[in-house]
Amino acid sequence: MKESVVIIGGGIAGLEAASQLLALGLSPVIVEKSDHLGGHVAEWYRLFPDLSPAQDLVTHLVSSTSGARIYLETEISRINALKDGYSATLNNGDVLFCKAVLVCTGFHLFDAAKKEEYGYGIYNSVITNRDLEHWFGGLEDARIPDNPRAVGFVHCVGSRDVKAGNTQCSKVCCMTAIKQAIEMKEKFPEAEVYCFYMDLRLFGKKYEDFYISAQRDYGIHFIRGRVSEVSEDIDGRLLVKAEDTLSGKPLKVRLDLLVLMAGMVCSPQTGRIASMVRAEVDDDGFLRSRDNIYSIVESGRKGIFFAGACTGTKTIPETVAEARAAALSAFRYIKEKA
Amino acid sequence: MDFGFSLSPSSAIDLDKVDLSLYRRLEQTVPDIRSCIACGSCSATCMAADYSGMSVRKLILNLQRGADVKKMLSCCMLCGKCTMVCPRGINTRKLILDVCRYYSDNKL
Amino acid sequence: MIYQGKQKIWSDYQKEIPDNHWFYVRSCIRQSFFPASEGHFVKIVRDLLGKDLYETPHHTTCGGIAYHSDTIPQETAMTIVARQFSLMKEAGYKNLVTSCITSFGNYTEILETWREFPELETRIREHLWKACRREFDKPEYVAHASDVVYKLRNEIAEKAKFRLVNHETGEPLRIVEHIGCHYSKMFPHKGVGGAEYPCVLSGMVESWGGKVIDYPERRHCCGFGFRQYLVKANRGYSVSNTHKKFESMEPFHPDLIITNCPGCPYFLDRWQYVISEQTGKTYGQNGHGIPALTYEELAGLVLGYDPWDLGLQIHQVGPEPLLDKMGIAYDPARKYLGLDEKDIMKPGLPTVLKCY
Amino acid sequence: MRERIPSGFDPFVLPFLIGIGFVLLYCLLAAMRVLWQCPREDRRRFFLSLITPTTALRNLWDIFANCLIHVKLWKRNKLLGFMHSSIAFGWFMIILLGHLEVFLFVPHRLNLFYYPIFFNYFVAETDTSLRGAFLFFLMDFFLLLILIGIALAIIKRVRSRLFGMRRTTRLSFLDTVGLYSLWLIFPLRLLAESFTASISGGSFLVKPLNWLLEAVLGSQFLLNPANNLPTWWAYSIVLGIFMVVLPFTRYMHIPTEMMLIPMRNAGLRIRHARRGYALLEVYSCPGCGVCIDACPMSVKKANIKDCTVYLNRQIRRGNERRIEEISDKCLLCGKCTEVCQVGVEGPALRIFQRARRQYAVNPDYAAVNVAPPESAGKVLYFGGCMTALTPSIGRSMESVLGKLGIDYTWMDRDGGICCGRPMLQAGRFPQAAEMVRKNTELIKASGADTLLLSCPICYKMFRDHYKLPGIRVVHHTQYFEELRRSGVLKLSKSDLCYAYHDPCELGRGCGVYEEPRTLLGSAAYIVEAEKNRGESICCGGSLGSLSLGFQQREAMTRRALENLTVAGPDAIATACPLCRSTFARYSSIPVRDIAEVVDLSL
Repeated sequence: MKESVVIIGGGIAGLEAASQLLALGLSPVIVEKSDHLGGHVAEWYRLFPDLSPAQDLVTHLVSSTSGARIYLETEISRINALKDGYSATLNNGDVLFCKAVLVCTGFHLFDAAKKEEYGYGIYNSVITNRDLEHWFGGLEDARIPDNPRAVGFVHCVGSRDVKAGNTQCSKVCCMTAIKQAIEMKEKFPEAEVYCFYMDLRLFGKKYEDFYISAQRDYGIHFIRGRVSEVSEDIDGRLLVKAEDTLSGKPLKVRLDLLVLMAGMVCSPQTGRIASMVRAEVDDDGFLRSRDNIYSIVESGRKGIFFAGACTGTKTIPETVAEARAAALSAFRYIKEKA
Repeated sequence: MDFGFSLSPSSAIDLDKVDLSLYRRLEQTVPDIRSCIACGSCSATCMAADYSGMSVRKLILNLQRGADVKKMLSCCMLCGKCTMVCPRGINTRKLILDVCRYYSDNKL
Repeated sequence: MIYQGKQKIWSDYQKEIPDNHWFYVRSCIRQSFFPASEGHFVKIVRDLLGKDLYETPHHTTCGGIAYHSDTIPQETAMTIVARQFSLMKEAGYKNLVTSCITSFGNYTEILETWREFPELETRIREHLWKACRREFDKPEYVAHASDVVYKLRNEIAEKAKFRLVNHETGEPLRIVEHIGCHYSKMFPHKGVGGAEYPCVLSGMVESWGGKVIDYPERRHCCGFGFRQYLVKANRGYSVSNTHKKFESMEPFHPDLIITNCPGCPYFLDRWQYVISEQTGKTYGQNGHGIPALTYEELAGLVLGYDPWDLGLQIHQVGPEPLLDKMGIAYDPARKYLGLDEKDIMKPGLPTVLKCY
Repeated sequence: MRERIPSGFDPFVLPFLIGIGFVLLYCLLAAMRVLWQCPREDRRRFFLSLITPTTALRNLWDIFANCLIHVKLWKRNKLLGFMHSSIAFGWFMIILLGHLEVFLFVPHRLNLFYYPIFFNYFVAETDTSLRGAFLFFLMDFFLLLILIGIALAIIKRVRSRLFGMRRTTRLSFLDTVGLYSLWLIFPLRLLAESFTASISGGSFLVKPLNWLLEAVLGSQFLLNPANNLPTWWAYSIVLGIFMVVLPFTRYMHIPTEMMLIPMRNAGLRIRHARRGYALLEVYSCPGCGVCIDACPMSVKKANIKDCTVYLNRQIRRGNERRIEEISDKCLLCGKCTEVCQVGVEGPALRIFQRARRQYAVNPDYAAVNVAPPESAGKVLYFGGCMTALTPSIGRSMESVLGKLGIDYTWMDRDGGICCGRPMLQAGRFPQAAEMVRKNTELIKASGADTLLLSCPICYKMFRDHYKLPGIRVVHHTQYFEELRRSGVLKLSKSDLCYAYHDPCELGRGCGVYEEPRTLLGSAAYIVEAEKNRGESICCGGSLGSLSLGFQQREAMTRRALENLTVAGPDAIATACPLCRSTFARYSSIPVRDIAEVVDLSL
């Protein structure tokens, strides 16, 4: 019988790891708490910087894991360490025996309503990046006006913000904002699109080109200054205030739609799983890897591996690469033990 | 009545009210100005900066905010150093000449 | 505007306000700015609603105004506050109610500071003992008087003779609520409804039949800003801030401004005159201003007290258009008569702002 | 010898007469207009030069050498030279010989304009007389010469590469009409003369053709005026058409150049982009398109329509939008002028065009207040703006001057005033003059006797536009070469092999080609670029262009680098900070200023 690995979380990290483990001749079991695979990516419409459909990636990953056992809408109730592995008890009563556990619990999207001054859930035309992706994907959204004259994007909502309890940079929001700004400009060429940023962190391949294109080809306005507060004027338009830090002056503008780039925060499940497998949690709430340079995918405990955003904010390519690395690490661990 | 104090004008920029006609015109003739990243290389190298506050970075920003740019242009010598150092390859000399050219009389 | 969204936030910022047995400390400046407000607060709470409200003539300033004007160090303010607490201990009360927002902020700030730095509290205890041989207990609850009125708003509404409604049209009055900066901007959880969407005043307004206006500069300071006003050279900034608020609320045509701070109603009221003199512009209907009242004055009007007994004649902006809208009868001849029915003299009229 | 037509007239001459009348009148008026547009002093100078024997002789020679023989073109391209001179000189000779024939045989007809042109129709001459046979031979000889030239022209039109031209101009409609009529004139003359050769005689070309025609059509057919007259009509009509369209085609360059040459010899210069002397240059452009291949902007077939030949065409058409575009784009490298057969000054035309523009904001430099440099040094070194961005040049200059113990002051080490050349090139003359004034004050106040420049842009400006009496203005290549020759500067020759790039402003701009080479040659080995000296290719970084963007310039720089490195040098040497930094951006081998090379070998 093949050795089994329990993968907690069926997002792209879990799926990619499962696909690799299958190829390596092991038997992965994915336990996913929601009713679908693909995690956050499955809710996204298009991905930067190629604007490729997110669904293609998810479909590919799901099809490449068809040989794995998959539990949907299932949570882990308990994990016990055995002599040569672990047993995981599921909330449906099943017990899984495995040689290694791969934690792929991912992240949680910051609750934008916590930044009260932006008025998410209070003003009619304030939405989040996820809401906008849903709308791009075809979901109706009454908050998005038919013909907006001006659209704004607020970077770093809940990221790099000690008041929101998150000091980390979410890595993907700058690019997501630029991507969504471009997509909005394509849908509404007449609209003025503003991006309010603190820093632009565009580190990956093709990212800077994407930014240049947003500036030059789409005429998107980048304003260096964090939005301080949002209010509604008498016409129901949003009055947004920020400092134009480059000119050192306060700045205001009326918008028809404001998109909050909610950042990545650690998922509440991660802490629960961490306590089950006795893995350490970092002070940012994400899981602590053995080290942050060479052994990101390894925990301090034998047979417990991490992949993806459970250890910190990640892009999709990073997540996929880590999933492969984690699969290989788990494989070597199992083979060396045998 | 003189109270010994008075309302101070707002320094805030209201993007809905700024006059962007000059900027829009320049977007046509020097499209690269959109890609300024405000790095400040131009200002740092400028020969006229000491005398008139010349800064192409501020010039572009002020144009985008509909603010006055005439004063800073007063000492530009068109030497081209700003063009040479711009990391985004903006043709700053053309920008300066076009601003000088298009600056509408009602703004003088 | 999604009202449910606000309600959700309000539910996150519910503050525990005791419903009886308060030790009341007055404000330094309110008694001259709005001489009848504090008196009516005592009248309503103690006499009308029969609550236990204690006050002592021995209490002093809390030191907040001097502290915020950079004239005394915080330790001095702390010692002054410690003395008030000792007075409260003497009187046997545990719930502190302040009339002034800056006091409220000062008490809260000091208590929070002591919580973070207990050694400072110890030192202040020594200071107080050395200064006047007194000892104190920290209050169990610190509330602002507007919190108490908020708590009692529905009892007041039950006894109301008038509602915040245009009695001719039946339309609710459009009301700007302005919260003092020191109420919840420093410690959002110490204020009812938090800092972004406080509901301490909007709760009263809604309970008494009015409609709150949410205008863009709602959060902005009234313009007092201590040093901005106290130093004459800076007064231009002060009035500019107020001007910004009025420009922002103007399109909503407010009937009334309600405030909970000593400075705010004063500046929102008096600067309307200065703005009208300097720009020729008024913000009320037909050349009038927008009346800016304290929450006690508004509660008094709702409960049917005489406007002149409430001290509304002391305001720069005349309250008459508001009284007319609410259908409150008043005797213009009594406007400038004192409590002893003697003439307190009518002030000169502004050149632009219309007043009776 | 006899006159065939006693009246000496036939209606077929009318088209020719109308044509020549029109073109002569047109040219006369145009010449008067140009003269009127010239400033009074220029006009005076011109008239004086015409009566000065040396200039008059020079004018004659220049016209003969340039307009008829095309000496410059011969030097550049023998095939093209032959083609042009065979047509021009051949035609000139035919006209001259025609007049000679009239003078010799029918002198009383000299007052008739058309007689020399249609001599063989009106006069029957036997080719047996020595005089006749000789003249007929010459006539046929030159006609043959022209026909060969025309044949070459046709081949060139189809296959310009055979003539070493990669690109040629696209013709406008009237140019095409002019071209085809020009091509037709001489074959038609041959045909007409062949039809009437049995009556009027002919030589080795016309006679055999006449026999051929007789053999095919019969002698009676040829003798019948109804048959031979139309050929003369055709000849005359084509001539007429050519002359009528001439003022509106590029062939206007033929009469214009004849006026341009004496005016240039009189020392006249462009003073306005569209008036006076400038017009002569514009209309002297034959539209040959040599400037297209020469233009550094035309690499990868880009910007072809922005070369000087098109500027001239657009100025003639009055297309303001295009004139502005073309004027702003040019790098002002001066290569089009270098290769131009008639010497059209493309850069000057453009600068004066730029100067016509109105600006709403005009900088003034009242606020610029730079302290005059310490006067201690006898040599005042002015690095210029571009040297500030290539500190290695400034450092090498200091090092060399220091090692040689030369007493000097670096005038703008901590910033200074621009020399004014970029402003001048933008056509903003008053602003440039203001900078010139400020710098002049500073330099005079310094008490220096030598102004040393390491930037050719500054050098050109200080040399040509500053009045600094008693102060020698010198570029560092010249200065160091002088020191080397006098034995002060002793260089050891390294093994490195450099390709030397002639900066536009130093080479074509100031004619400094040899000093840098001898200087560099004593410090290292030199290989020449494919195109060098006067034909050196601009690095693409020039401040001359107002509108060329950074991305557009890359291909130009890469092309210039290719040209420089054909011989496989180890490094590139230049003498201009702007060329240096522009090349360094894309070069795979080191790029150094000569100052650096000298410093390394010292």
